[in-house]
Amino acid sequence: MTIPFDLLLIQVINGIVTGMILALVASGLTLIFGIMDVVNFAHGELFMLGAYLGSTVFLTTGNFWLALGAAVMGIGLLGAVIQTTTLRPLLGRDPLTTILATFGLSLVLQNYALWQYGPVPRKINEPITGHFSLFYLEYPWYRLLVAVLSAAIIGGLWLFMKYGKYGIWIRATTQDRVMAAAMGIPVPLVHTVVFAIGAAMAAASGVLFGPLTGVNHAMGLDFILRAFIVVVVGGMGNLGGSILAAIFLSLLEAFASIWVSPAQAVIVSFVVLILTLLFRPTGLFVPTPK
Amino acid sequence: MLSVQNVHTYYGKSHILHGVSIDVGPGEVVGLLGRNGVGKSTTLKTIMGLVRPSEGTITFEGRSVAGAAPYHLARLGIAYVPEDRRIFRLLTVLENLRTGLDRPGVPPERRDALLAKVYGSFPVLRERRNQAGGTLSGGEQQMLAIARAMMLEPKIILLDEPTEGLMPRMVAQIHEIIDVLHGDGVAILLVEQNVRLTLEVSSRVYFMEKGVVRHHAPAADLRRNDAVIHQYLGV
Amino acid sequence: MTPDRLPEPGSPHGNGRGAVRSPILRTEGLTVRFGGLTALDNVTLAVPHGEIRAMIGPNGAGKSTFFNCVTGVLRPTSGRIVFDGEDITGLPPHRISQKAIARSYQITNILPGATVLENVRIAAQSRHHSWSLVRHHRAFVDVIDRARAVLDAVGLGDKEEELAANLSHGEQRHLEIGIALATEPKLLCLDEPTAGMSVSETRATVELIRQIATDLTILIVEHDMEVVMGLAHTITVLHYGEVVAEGTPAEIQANPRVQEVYLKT
Amino acid sequence: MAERWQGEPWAKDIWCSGKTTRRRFLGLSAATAGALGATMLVPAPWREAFGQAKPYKIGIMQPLTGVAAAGGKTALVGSMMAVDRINKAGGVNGRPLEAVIADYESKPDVGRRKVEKLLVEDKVDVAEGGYLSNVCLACMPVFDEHRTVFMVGVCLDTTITTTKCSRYVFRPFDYAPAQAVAFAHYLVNKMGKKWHIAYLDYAWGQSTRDAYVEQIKKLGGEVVGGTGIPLGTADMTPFLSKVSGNFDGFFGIFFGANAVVLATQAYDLGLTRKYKFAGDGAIAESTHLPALGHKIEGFVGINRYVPVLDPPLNTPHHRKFFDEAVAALKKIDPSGPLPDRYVQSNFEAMNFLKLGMQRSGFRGRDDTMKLIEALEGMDVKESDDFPQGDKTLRKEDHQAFLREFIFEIKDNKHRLVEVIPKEKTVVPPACTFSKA
Amino acid sequence: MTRSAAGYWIGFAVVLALLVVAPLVLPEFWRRFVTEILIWGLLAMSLDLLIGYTGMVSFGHSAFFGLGMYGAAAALLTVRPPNLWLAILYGLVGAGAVAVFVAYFSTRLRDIYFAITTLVFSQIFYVIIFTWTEVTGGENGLGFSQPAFAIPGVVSARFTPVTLHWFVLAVVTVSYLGLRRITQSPFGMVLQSIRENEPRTRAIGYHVERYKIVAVMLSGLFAGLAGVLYALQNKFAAPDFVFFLVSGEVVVFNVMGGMGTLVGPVAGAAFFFLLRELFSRFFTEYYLIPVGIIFTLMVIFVPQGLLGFLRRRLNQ
Repeated sequence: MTIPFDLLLIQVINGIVTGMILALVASGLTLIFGIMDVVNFAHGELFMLGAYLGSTVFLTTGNFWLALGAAVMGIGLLGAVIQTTTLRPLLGRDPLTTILATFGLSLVLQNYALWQYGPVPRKINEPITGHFSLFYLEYPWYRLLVAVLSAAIIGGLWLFMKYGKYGIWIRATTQDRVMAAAMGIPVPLVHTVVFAIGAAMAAASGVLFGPLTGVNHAMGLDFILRAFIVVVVGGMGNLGGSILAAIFLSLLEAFASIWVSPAQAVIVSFVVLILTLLFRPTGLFVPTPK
Repeated sequence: MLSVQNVHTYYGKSHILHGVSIDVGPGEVVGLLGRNGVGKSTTLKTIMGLVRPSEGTITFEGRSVAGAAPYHLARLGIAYVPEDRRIFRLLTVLENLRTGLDRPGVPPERRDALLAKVYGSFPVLRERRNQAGGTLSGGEQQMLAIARAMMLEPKIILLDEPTEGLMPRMVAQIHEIIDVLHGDGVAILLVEQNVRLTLEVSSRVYFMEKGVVRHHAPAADLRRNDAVIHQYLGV
Repeated sequence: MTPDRLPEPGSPHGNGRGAVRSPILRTEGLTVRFGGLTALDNVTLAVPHGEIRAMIGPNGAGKSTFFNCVTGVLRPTSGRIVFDGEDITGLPPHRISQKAIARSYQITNILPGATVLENVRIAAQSRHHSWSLVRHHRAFVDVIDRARAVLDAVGLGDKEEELAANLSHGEQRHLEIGIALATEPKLLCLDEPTAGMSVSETRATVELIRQIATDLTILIVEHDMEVVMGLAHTITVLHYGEVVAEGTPAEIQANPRVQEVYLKT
Repeated sequence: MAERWQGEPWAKDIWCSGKTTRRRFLGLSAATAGALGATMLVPAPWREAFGQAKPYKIGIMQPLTGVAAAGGKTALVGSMMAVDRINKAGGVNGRPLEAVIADYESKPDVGRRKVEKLLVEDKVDVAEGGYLSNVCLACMPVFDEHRTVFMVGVCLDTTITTTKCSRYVFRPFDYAPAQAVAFAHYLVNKMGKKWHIAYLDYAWGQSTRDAYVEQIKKLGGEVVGGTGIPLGTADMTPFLSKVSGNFDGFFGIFFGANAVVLATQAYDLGLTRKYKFAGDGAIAESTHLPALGHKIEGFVGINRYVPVLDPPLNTPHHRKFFDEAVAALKKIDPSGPLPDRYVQSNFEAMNFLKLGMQRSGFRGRDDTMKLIEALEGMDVKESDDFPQGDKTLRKEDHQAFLREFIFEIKDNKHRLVEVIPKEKTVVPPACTFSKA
Repeated sequence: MTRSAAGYWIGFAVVLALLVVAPLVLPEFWRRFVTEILIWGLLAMSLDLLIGYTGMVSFGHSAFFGLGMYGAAAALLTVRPPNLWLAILYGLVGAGAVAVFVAYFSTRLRDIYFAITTLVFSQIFYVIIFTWTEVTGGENGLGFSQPAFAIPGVVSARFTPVTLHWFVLAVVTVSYLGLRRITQSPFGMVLQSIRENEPRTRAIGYHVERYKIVAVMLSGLFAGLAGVLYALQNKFAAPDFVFFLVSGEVVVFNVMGGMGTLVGPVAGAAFFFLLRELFSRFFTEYYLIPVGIIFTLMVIFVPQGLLGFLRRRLNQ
């Protein structure tokens, strides 16, 4: 079989773009898990609500960046409310209960969106509309912008986590909640803030993704399973691992789709996940700790 | 300043502390000796709010603090250096220090001064400030743990076996730092296995056995007469 | 150096039961390293049949590591463990258990949600009928009889219907020993059996261990010197993963090196 | 990875101070629940009393929650418009219609249960609705069992009136084979000979693809490639990037949110500018146009209904329907979408039932056979009841044939290109009813 | 027999009697509703063997349930005339084969990793079934006719809703008694010991992995049986039942009803079904919002599940 080099290159770009958005969703998820042991089943709904909020702001102002900012703030706030009302009472309980509680929340949020926004899919226009030619395709600049923006947001998070005062608090809490508290870090507040950040990142990816797919009430569902897979393959709670895993899995699926049918391409990523779990249960991209 | 009265603590069903009473005055260094597993570490954890006492009172500067959240106690001026050090392994040395330094209400000059002071006491930490905590040697980790506690500018430090597993040279350094802290007027509640060190730095010593304080004496007396020590610690 | 030419360190003192017996447990050059840290350094020892052997040493001396190697939780970096003439190095815990080595844990490690009888019964059952799916477990009278016998032996005969979680700490520690005993071991490894006990509970436990030792070999790690001195036939002192002394309680008490290790003076 | 701190027994007690108190929490939730409840209990406008006459109970099943909720809600608008209109006009045989609505959460097992509830508990006289083909298929045996007529409002799968047809089930709108027959000549003769088909890779997409492949070939065209895309693929670009080569037109078989994704991303990759873009009309459903914007410009599709008021749809019947539908849709979606084929087919399905009930003198479920006989072969004319146009409900397979509209999207609006009369859409029946 | 045991059997007999009489007195819809709850209850009960007794949370039970369903479909579509017992056999073989496969890999992992592995396996089966239209009917699933209840030479009768209910009730009751006995057998004791304390169980000489594999297989078989019953009642099989959200619902039944009680999950299923059914009658479109709120509140305030909650109340 000849290797279609043009297609190969296109799929590299596709894999990276899809991977970066996925990484943005997954990094919120993994941040929340890493710090609170909360498997947030409602993450897809926060993604969806972010897109809706973005589309509403976009509709009234016509400004993409304003929409992005409003969605991030609004959903971040919602995240803080959800954390304090629903998840804080569950702290220290089996992670299973957090899955179930957030499952209940996802029911509420999804149906709320349907009720509030109605059945017609919404739109957010991309801020740049041009394209460049890539072999036989015209490739939209916006897709690259999405990748860059996702990278920038993740990078911003990384910088915040690396150098920011609260970033250090968060990382300290991730590693050792008890010692962090003993060092005077207000751990409950850190939890709320982290959940808010995770929710805000979901919202940001929702807005960024909006122009690519339109906005509808079920868009979270398509994303959430893939995001979970990414989080597991990357190592639960491992931010860097999630990013690498998101790109890795997206590239894998993009390449697989060259040779096998799309459905089989999906199975490929499932199989990778199972192999990862069996042989590197802490994730593909971290050394197994002693 | 710190007063623990008749504290009982359980881990689940097992009764660990059977009524412990300890007092530490301002700026005083107090030793807590006893064999493994008699409840010394639990006493410190109970004071720090990491375990909730089922009975008894703990007051700090006249304020009742039994059952308060640990981060609250830390802000009040109690610092804790746990037995296994529990430094943040993936954070760099500087970041470890910043967990205690980045409190609200610490002006930049004060921060710099605090850092400079710690770096002065532990030059090795300055050298390694950008290295991950987990890569430090045991002794360096111990220094980091103490330095990190100092960042809180505490009024009292709870030190849990700081010399455990350290080389003699390091032990000497710990000794020095305790003296420095003492000189600064910081009170210390020291849990140790190293009897000699404890006697040298402490003004008073408590002996624990099976979850209760069995004996209590000025360190000076014990230095003269080691019968008590052999009774509670020897083979 | 071939294993059989190794000198057997220490001399088995029988506490009045004197005769020299063949070792039931032997380790040869047992070494465990975690990264750069050597937790056990070339530990060679032999425990004769029927002995109560205590291992002491300050924190971090390697006692628990030694225990974990013998009971299969850890695989040694090098060296061999021979039990009853058979090389058991690196076998998984359930295989070790089936070779008749049982252990109790430093932190109470029972089935908290089950009754006392059930805790012991499940251990007794591990030797018989454990794959039976169809009959009620109460139908296996032999297992229950064995469990009751063990409970009587550890003094919990009247508490069999209590939930294990509701026992006092001392009773839980006895149950812990009972679970180990119920697996019909030849070697019983006790990890700090009196940890966290009051003085009277400690005494009762010492008495219990002395009783069950009549037809068992016992390896015990303990900090309470009263317990160790009162129970052990032979004491091995570990420090930084190495054996620094071995001998009778009296010999150990007189050993200046041991005093040094203990008081760090 | 977070340290496994829960393992430490003393960690359990630490976190008491930050807890939300139970009372505060309950207060908050009660307030939220109250607010939600109040808005939801507002009585629906159509549940009004209607004299003393015993109403006909019409069971309506739609997916109002879950993945297909968007479509289900517009479909419901069509049904309820018809019910309201019928009731305002004095009902059927002097009796009002009472709609009993069941939401099946987009799941077949729930659908099955809800249909049983409609038939057994609510004792509805007839049923209408559908939307998801798999749910329609799962429920068809229940209608057989309870001998009740089910007028499908939306269910696309071909087999409903072919291999799995039922005496009790009617489909008063088109299906893929008819659309393919109607559309193929335009595709091949006016757009291009060589086609690449992208389709949703599951039963409906596959069978529709087969229908088009067959018709295009029959007319001398050629299908040079196919790209199946799994249902619910959030980002189709990796699959669409493979679409290349020498062909004239790119044909899409998608519906709902998937269609929006396809059209957006095919445009983004330049496919719909490089190739002619055609497909199932569901891609450019009027409810999708706001979300698609300029990206759907130039799309050529076929549909049984397009919301235009140009000839031949410039009839007073259609204008009336159009205005009413716009008003009704505004109520469920503030963005005010134009009616789509789901509104239309459910509206007409209900009117077919009305007509059947009138003609057969239907009094209740005991008269089901009479109703079936009245509906079989029923010919209806363009009217207020059937604003879409004339249609025939074929006796042999209960499949309707109606005129089809080939349209193009221009300035984000439908523009009629060609109208295919219903006679030109007919495909032979392929159904044998089991003995009822 | 102790007093509590007598009480148990009296309670059991009363509930059983009520369920036997139910189809005769209930209106038709509720009759079928009860039958369906029993089937979902069996599925939930099968999962309880893992969640409640072994401490393993499986999110892959939809695969076993679905394969049982498709197994039955295979028998009912290929063999003429459709044979009830063959349907059960095929269903069990289908679910069992999948269970062995899944168990072999997933039991090497613990906690959330086990849960995710089982979830991913069920998604693999879902994708295969969903896209392999020629064999499985794809999204539309498979429809088939109900076999008659026939014991050669003894009886042969078509199922009516009432007799089907009794048949389902019989199968579920026997399964319940079987599962109950399994949980009380020495083997079941080992499972509970694993749940309580896995390392300790290993240390007293049990090959824990092997027990887990058998537990997953048994659980899968009962889940498959539930799938067969569902196919019998509803005469269709659909890929939706293999989708992971179904597994999620079954976990929900367990948690809501009370894990480790076998009866609890059935109560959980009944509660959840009733809750949805009743709310859907009041709020036609948005009933999932109050359902979601009630559900979340229950997770927070009734962590021990309905049965645990009732038990605590009764003990007070």
